[in-house]
Amino acid sequence: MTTVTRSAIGFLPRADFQRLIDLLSEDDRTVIGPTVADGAIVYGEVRAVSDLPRGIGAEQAPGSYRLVDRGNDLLFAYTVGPTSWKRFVFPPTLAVSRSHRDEDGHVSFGPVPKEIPKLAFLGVRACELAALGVEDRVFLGGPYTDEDYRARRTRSLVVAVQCAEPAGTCFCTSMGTGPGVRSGHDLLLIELDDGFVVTAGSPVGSAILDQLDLEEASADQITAGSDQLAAARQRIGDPVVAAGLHDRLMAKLDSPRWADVAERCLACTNCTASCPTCFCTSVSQRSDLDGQTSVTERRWESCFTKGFSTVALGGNFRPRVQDRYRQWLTHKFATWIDQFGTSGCVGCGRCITWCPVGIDVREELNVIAPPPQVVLGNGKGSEAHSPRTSVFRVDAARRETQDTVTLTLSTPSGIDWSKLHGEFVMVSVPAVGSVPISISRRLPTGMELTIRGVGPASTILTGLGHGAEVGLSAPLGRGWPVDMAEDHDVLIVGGGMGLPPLRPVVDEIIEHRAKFGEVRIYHGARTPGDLLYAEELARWAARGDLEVGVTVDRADATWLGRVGVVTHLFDHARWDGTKAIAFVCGPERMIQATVTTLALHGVTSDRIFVSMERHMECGVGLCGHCQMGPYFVCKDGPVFSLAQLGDVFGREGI
Amino acid sequence: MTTEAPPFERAFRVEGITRVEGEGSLHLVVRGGAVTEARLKIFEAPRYFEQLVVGRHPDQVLDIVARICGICPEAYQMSAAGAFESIFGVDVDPQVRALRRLLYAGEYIESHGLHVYLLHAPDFLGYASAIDLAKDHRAIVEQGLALKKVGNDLMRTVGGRAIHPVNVRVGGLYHVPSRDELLAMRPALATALQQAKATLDFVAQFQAPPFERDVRLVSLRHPTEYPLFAGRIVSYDGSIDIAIGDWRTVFHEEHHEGSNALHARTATGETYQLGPSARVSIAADQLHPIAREALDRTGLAAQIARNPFWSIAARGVELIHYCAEAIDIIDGYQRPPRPFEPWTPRAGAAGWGSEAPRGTCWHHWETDARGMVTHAQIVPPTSQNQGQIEADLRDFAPAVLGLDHEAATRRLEQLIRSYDPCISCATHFLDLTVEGA
Amino acid sequence: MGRAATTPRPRLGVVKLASCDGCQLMLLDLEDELLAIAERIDIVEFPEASTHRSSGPYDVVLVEGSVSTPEQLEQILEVRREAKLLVTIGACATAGGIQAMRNWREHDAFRAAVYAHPEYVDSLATAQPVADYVKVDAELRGCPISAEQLVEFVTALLTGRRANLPDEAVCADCKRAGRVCVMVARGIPCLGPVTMTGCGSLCPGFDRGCYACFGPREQANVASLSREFIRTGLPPVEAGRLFAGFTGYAEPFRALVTELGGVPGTTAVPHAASAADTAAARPGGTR
Amino acid sequence: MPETEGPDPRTDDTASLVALLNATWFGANLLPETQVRLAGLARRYQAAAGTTLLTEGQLANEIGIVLSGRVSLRTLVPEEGWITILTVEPGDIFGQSALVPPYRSTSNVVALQQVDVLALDGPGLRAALAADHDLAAQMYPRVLQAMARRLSATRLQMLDLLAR
Repeated sequence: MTTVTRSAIGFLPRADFQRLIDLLSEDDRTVIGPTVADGAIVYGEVRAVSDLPRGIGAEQAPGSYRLVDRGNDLLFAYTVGPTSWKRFVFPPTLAVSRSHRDEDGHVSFGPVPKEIPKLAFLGVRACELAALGVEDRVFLGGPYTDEDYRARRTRSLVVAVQCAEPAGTCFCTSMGTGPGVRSGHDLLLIELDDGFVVTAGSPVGSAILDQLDLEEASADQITAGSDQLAAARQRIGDPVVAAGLHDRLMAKLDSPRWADVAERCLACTNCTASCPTCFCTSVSQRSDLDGQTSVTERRWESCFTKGFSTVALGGNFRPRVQDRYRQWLTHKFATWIDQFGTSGCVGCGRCITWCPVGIDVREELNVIAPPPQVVLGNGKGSEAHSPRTSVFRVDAARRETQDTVTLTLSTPSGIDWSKLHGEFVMVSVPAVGSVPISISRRLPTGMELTIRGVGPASTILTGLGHGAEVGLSAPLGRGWPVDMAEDHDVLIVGGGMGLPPLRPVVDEIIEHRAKFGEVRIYHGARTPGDLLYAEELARWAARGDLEVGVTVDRADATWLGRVGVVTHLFDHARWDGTKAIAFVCGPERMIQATVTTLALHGVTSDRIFVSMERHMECGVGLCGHCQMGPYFVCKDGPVFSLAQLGDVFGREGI
Repeated sequence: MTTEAPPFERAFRVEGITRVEGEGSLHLVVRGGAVTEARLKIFEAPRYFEQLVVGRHPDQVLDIVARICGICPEAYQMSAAGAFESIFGVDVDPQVRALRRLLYAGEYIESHGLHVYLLHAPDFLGYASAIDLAKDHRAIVEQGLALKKVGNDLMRTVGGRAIHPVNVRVGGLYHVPSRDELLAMRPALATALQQAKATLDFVAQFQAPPFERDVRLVSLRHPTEYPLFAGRIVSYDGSIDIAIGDWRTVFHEEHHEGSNALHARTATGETYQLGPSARVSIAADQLHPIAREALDRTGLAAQIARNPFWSIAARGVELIHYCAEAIDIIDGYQRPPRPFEPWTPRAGAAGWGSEAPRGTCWHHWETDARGMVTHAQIVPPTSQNQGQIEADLRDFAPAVLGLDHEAATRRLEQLIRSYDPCISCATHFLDLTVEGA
Repeated sequence: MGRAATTPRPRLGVVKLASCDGCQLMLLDLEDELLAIAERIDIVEFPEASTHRSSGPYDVVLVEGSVSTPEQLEQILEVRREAKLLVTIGACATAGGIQAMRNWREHDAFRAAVYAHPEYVDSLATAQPVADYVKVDAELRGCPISAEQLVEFVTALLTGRRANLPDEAVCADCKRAGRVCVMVARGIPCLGPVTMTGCGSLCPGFDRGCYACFGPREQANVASLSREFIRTGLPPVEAGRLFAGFTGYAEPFRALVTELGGVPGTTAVPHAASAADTAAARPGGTR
Repeated sequence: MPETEGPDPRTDDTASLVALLNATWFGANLLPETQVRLAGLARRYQAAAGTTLLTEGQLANEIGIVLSGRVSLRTLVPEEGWITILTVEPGDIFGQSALVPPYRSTSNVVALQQVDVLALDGPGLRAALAADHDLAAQMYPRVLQAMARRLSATRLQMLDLLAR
């Protein structure tokens, strides 16, 4: 191969295009590019020029796509079709891990070994390059990263082709992602009538360009290329008024238009699946009949499905289609920027074309709020970091109430678990799956988890006995900012199962009691039989330096303690809340009531911390389920200050 | 239960004939050792298909009639498709027609595999079910399941799924598989062919109760192919030879009390037998050479024509035939240019039939100018066999009245099962009552 | 959790009402798992497969078919008493099935149209899903049910976890499978967007529109979808008939069928039905 | 009406009654003349744990202000027996049925501990409220506040949030 770098801008005659395909195919790399199948241009394997859609284009409009034969020789005279490159770097279904339980009940967890193919993406448009950049931020931006994505992405070559044929649904110009290719490619092709102007965008690309050994492109050819681009830009125009979209959109959470869209929206998930950046996933278990060997499979999921926002006990935070559409649109165009510093939309128009009823996001945006110009990052990856599952042993199982059990778990690993931050862990049981459980006590050798048997999974957990094994992730999420409470009075309010997550706070305060002012612990249970940590509460009260109040919602005549909701414990309290920090955990509605009463005592929203419940699937902000406005409850929470939540707190369908 | 009574006047009651698809009962009256009355009572809930399809588009009809029977959906789809195509004057592309035969072959392999191994063999070997049979002879049952699976896979490949396939439309198919997709089936079919041969050898050793009788065997017959969904309606004795659409000129349906199925008879009120025994007898010369050779080797051809119990051997022969034909079709397959011939609706009427694994399934359809259905008549195979089953029970019962209760019952059930009654189609048997008078 | 080894085998029964047998046949079609399942589950009642008959009590009963005769009504009430877990399988049991299309019509006329001696035929005026009469603990949908879901259900039963059954549209499976939308790219009417998946988006994979074997998904927006069908050329009556299929008696399909006049068993001619409309009405046709 | 028990530290001179009133959430910060007016209608009594102070359906002749100890409001639930739906803590009131027709208690009021109660005579208070609008203007907001707090608490209990 030649070592001299030839022309930086080469010209590849149409007749020689096969040479490029052959070069790309070297050292068994598979070339993926446009092919005609089932009435559309889809990305499939390309071995020869004849596989490419010569002269075929596509007419696109909201809810409609039709192939047209333009009768010319152009190979790339089409606009993006139904497939996006997402499919190749982020497969629709993927076996992510494997678990096993042997005859003696020993469990093991491990990755599923897989072959990552070497691919060359041929015909990537500017909007699609931008989409890959967005995915880079999502999956490699950290703190947690998706190693499967990283592997597929780094093993792929990107050959971009300048867009000359925008469709009626394109709006890359408005989103600032196209039609011109700027970066992120290895090679760039500009298709002219008689051939291709070729430039390199990376060392790998340059090497290929050298091997192609091309004649220098003429000035006319280069000009033709830029005229082509200008024409495309003009055809697209600027369909959406730019500027201030993030803020405008977030200010329109109560727009009547949401209900109007919902009346048309089928919630069929086609928009999210066609979108080149939507990344939400769900996992499910496949196991043999006895559940001895099981595989955890991850698959594309959508915020438009009911299950997406359903929590363990069946409650659903986005019951209406209008809630789901609002989640999608505000995430894509606003909160995505809060999360990843870039818009989630690249203006490719797929969600418009492939909506069966032709809902046009451009129109909806312009009605609800006009969008801003967004800056796209080139998604630098952070250090590889994925939550690992360690095997823990049940040292003790203490029954707290009829349906609630506290498990003491330990693992021989050298780590001092009590030093690890994080509020909850993902507990994995082979063939059953993972459930998020708050840590109820930190121990050097592991932790205690207090679990109420509600669903099948948690019932299995409460049934575990001494010696049983489960898989545990490292502690995840942001916990209670106990350090902030130093030199303050502390109010700890736990309703029902809201107490266990607060127990580590009490432990920490007791350990450094002197650092804190007056400390009050209020626990409300459903009935006397549902009171958690009964002896422990008594011990705390006996110390004399902690005020402990307990109440139940209803009781029989044998109960001599308080009856009433948890606020009943401090309705008439005389203490002054202006110097206090409050930690509140329990059902959302109970938190609201508590917050109101706390306010009456002078506790301001910046000093009230609450723990939010949402559907958690991955626990590390990569599956998208637990979003609440701009936050991922699993990684930005579950503990938030009330001030931080703002008007997202207590809002319907968020 | 009177033990004193001499055998020929014993009265006994049986609860339930199983391993057939559905519910119904048989009522036998025995006088002086002779059965004076045998009436099939059908309990299967009526589903009014002939009315449900009125006003429907023919392509919707093909999906609907498949639901008449989960065991032989193709029989209903192919009969209806044939009728509509003759009304609208559509000629199906030869390769597409071959794919239809391939799909139907899958149904035969599945249905016969199911019946021979899971439903009928336990009778001959004295087990209550294939699951019990598997406890002693797991390999045998596994061979049956393997055959079934190949049939199902074939239906999945060509039809989309094994139960209620989605690929048949008027004029052809919705989707034609690639040659590679079909070739992928070939190795499994080659194995299945060997297993089918083994199956015939296996059942040929069974002891069939001696029950020879003269019966009118009826099936389709086609000049160049083994009868499936084209040809003429003929009888083995040569007395019947009519166009496929002319069923009504020789046969008619009667509605009997206590039955939700209409029974068919010849114009002169005679019963007749449909199914594998009839086809193997009538179209022996059109069997695939491999199947023909296997049949000859058993030397059962004559018995199959006269003894209903030997239908199990006829099924073995057809298993071989359709495995072999499927392989031939795949080897000769070229993907057709388009999956279906377009057609224009017109008003008209036509009858058509196809050979379900258990016998001729005959339809008559009428459409209006928009091609929408205005009237339908659907004559399932089991309701045509019903009369013959009753007649056989009448003739066969005396021979078992001497046996003890259990054995007699098993024999009577076995006789009914040898017709592979698909009762969802017609309706289902169960409770068998035999009483002395 | 490997419980099957320790706990006694659950007693399973299979019961049939008005149906085609296809769903219980699916149990026999699990060629690879059937014998293994039979070792872990005690199949005590399965007339289609075994001569052994057994009355309850059962741990699990799979019920196929819709309730359409007085006998079946008595039968299902009895089964409910005998079953710890009553599971309806298939479109007939969960939605009434195709025979429920008769529920729009006057029953005696229907009966007379099919039988020479309607007085011999005993049937209820309507064919109803099982849940209209007794409490149903779980359902497997489909016409027929999906083998994968059946195995998943059995596995979940044996391992004590919750079965993974989808609650999303057929579209989700189409997109994962990389199928091109037949509605958007070819103008073929497709019920996928309002239908619960489970079939693996079978029909679009065979170049035709979905006809809702698995029935309506939660919040199925049939109003919007049928409006689109009509907007793109389908006569309202034909649009209605697309929904009047194997799960057409399930809401919200039922209400739409009534509204659009696609009531089955009639030859109602839609207003302004041109030849073009008729061609468009062809489920497999293009418009 | 429960009998006053044991050696009664009866202190019904107006001054000490006013002092007691002032020490409660209900009675604190009322105008002096109002407090005197109420003191005139008040009697103080103690009752041992388990004593039934008011009976569901019976006439409620007094409004009680809990000075110390805990009082439970109970109602009879078939098959469950007497269920406590709320406890009244020091400073709060019970028996406000004495203000609204038909002046009958809506639940059983039972002392859970030895309690010290300041009781206002019902008929007398009603007459006073009718005659003295200043008194009414100061009294009713407190009664309403107590009622409102109980109503919202009852709603939350009804939602049975902690069941999940």
